[in-house]
Amino acid sequence: MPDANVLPDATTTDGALLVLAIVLPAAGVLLSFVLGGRYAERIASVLLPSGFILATIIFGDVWQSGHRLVYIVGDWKPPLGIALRADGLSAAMMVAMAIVICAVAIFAHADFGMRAGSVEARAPFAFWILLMAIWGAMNMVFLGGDLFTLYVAIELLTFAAVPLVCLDGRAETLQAALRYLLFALLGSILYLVGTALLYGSYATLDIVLLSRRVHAEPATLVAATLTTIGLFAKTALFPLHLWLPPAHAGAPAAASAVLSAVVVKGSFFIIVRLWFDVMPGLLGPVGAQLFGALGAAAIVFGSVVALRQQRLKLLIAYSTVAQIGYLFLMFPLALDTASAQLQGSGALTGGMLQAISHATAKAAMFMAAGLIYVVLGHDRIAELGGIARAIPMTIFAFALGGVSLIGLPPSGGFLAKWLLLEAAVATGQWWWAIVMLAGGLFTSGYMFIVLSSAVAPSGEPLKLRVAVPRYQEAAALTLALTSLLLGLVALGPIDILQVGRADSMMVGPR
Amino acid sequence: MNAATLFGLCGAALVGFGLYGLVTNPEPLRKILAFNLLGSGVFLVFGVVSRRAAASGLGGDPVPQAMVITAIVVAFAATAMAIALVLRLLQETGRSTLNADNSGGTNTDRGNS
Amino acid sequence: MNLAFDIFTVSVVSAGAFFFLAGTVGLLRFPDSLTRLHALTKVDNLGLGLVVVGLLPQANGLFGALKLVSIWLLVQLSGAIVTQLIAGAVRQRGSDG
Amino acid sequence: MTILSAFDIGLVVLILGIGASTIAAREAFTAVIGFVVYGLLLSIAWVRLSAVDVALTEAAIGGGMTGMLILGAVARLRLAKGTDTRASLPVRFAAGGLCALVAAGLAIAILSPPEAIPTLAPMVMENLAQSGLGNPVAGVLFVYRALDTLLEKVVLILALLGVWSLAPDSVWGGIPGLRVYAQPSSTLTFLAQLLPPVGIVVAIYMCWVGAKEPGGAFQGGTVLAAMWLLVMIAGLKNVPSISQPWLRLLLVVGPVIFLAIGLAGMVLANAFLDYPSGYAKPLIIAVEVALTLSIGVALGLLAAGPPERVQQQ
Repeated sequence: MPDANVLPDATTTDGALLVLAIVLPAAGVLLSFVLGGRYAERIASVLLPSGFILATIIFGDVWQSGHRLVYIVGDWKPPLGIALRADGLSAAMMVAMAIVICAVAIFAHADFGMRAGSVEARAPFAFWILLMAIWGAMNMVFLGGDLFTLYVAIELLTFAAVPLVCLDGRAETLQAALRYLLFALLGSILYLVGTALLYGSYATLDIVLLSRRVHAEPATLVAATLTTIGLFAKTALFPLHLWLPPAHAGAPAAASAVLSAVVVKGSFFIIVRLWFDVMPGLLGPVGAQLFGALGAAAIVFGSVVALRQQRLKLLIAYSTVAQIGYLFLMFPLALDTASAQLQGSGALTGGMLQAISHATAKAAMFMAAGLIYVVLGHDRIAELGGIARAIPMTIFAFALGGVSLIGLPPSGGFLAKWLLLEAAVATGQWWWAIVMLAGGLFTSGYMFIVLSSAVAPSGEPLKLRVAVPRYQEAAALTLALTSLLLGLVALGPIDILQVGRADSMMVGPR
Repeated sequence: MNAATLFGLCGAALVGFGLYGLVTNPEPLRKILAFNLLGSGVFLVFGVVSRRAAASGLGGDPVPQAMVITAIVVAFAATAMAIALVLRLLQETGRSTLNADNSGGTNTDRGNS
Repeated sequence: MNLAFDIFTVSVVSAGAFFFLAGTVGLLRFPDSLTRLHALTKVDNLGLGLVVVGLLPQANGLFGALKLVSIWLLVQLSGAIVTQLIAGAVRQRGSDG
Repeated sequence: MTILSAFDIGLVVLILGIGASTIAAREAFTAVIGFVVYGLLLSIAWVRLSAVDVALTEAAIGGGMTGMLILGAVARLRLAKGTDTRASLPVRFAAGGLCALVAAGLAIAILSPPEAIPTLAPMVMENLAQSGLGNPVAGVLFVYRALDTLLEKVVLILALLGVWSLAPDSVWGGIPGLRVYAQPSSTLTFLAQLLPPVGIVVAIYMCWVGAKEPGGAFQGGTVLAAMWLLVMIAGLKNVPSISQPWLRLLLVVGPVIFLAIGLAGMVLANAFLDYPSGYAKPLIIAVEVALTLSIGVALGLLAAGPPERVQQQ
């Protein structure tokens, strides 16, 4: 399959940046571990912003050149060695996740800041190291060019995410963490058995090599099924979502933001890699409709349950279950009916944009919910009265996040849903359009419940327990604004999502 | 049927056993044990893949073997973390269960699903 | 010569296997912990010992033979001590646990 | 050949029987004992699959360390109140059907191998000489796929951090709650005095021989961890508190050296995790030695659990 856009595998100029994107977080984790909790935050505060800069440089490189960056680790080309590759999808996701993680780091300073001169404390020590580990693991997921490397990456992600759930050590969160761990382990072991079968059939796990060799045969089909089910469990796609709400709602606010915004996107990204890059021709119309149906069920179920929640953090967590559903609508919409191949079209762009805008919006909402909890000492939705007057900036951030989730212009959610709707119309699959519109209505419903309660006057004068630091509110608002203005990328670098796709129309620098 | 295939089928059956134990057994500790069984079944599948690709004077393809070694260590780390969670849960509540309804505490933070 | 070695190996390893079998039957059938331990020591000492002796002619040079013998010695050591510990625990509990 | 296939069939039957019994057993204790035996049988299966490196790892980690860990947990869980209700019969039937489906799918996949079985073995062997290693598995772990191996060490450290983070705040920086059976001059003390020198020699040997024969950092590290745990359980050495700087240093020394040599490869050789030609073997052995130490300490501490006591001054 000769194609101008598939580069011969060799390290490209600036490929070393990809190594840096993995080595920096790993070094941060090791260094913080030795130096102890007193330095962990300082190390993170240097490394995380440099990670963001690194991601933007990689983004710029990929966008400018219109080609992917490749680095051959150890100078051993696949299939023997491992390649790191940054295509448009990786670059865009890297930048988005770096933004969220940096904002979370700013937000978390209030809860996990190191007091000068104090001894090492447990929660900050763990939090900063785990945050850097999540950043590294996500970069691995985005850049890894080998399915087994991706396995190690999602295990890294699991081991970094689970302890975040139960940092406060309450019985409920311990239980949630244990359940999360068991689901995640089941997911990764199913993924692993799939890679074993794929290796058995093709003697390589390299994504590019596999995509050239892969064909429909029993072992491959079994491998694809098991791998996908495993990743569904890790992404919390309905009906394998049971672990998500208690885990995401019980964690400390900063941790919830990372878990909901970042961590579930890791396994989702591998699903996209598998089906769009490794075996685009294998899903077929039936499989694609099945993915879409699960997504639709997640939207309906998640939204309905979210509507019935009494507590804010649980509502947001169930909203995550619903929003994950949207991500899977892109599979039936990206299927080219003539060739029965998944194609990098508007639907893929829409889906990835949905992932990014959900990440920024949801992180902002969890941060806002955390601040509300700090101020009121509870997060019961019915008793939020007067809060909008007390911390207007936070409530504003929450509302803006909601705007993006609902999909109002000019938010990223709007552009994402617009692209998906366009694809639904173009391919004549009107039923997905109905699901999307219904989901938007549900989302407006639960956003309305929360906001109307928040702006309502309080019966008695509101007793604020503590004042909220301004920078925490600013972090939430920044993310919400990012999500709101994400729709404007339509005018700019949105094409980057297609860079490095074999079937993309775009060639050459511009 | 050669030996490799035999052990492969054994691995497939173990995956089935482990999965069953993981899904149906309510005790977390037994779930962890079942996960290990499931894991070892998966590793055997790697073993078959390696064995039947024997070439160049080797008894098997070394690449899947190296992957299994990596995966065994990861599985051990996972087991250690899960057990630490179970024991901490025991310390906190006096019981070890995943079932929220009888955890004794006030389940204020839980959903209604 | 080789044939003699092979005959030696087969017969001695079979003898070892017999002790393994006897010990296992004892482990399953004996009534209490102490007698079961007694059965197990037969497996450790004689069973494994005979298997090792039987395998010596087949070993890969002197170094290989040494490794085989050291395995037996290590099992002897740990077996004896673990047996002691279990017996101690049984006595502390005062029953045949 | 027939004797061997009879042996294989017998082995598979045993593995399946004991494996099923660990799932079906009523008592957790019975299940764990079954699991340890199962681990040992499985390592024999790995030998039969000509994967001696894996067999060693499985026996040491899969059977030994995991068994010890779960056994310790069972002992503590005897204190747990109440029992969980087993899943209802229809649920179990449905689950059984689903699991049978997965197993059947895997069986079909295994029974339909590609016509020409692809393999990387020749390519591994062709390039192995360059690195000076004789063990192809070590070649894959430290030369071709070194990135995975490096990251997996980070996974180990994160798992340990996860375990530690479960400690209550009041005992942070304290001593892991390993059960110590310190009775002066008991037989256990005797074992803990006699075995470690032998064990350390075995660990060093395993690490050293790993370059050309089965063995290596994982296996050596596990033996090291077992010796350390034995000494601590017998009360001959105190369990160190987790805030000790030397302990933290030992934990990361392996990955740090690995990472440093990998980065040096960008300057001195052609790429990240590439070794300068001619120096590959000594560098890999240096990495393996450091990793053996780190793995030993990490596995030992993972087995010891989160801190439970504050250090007494």
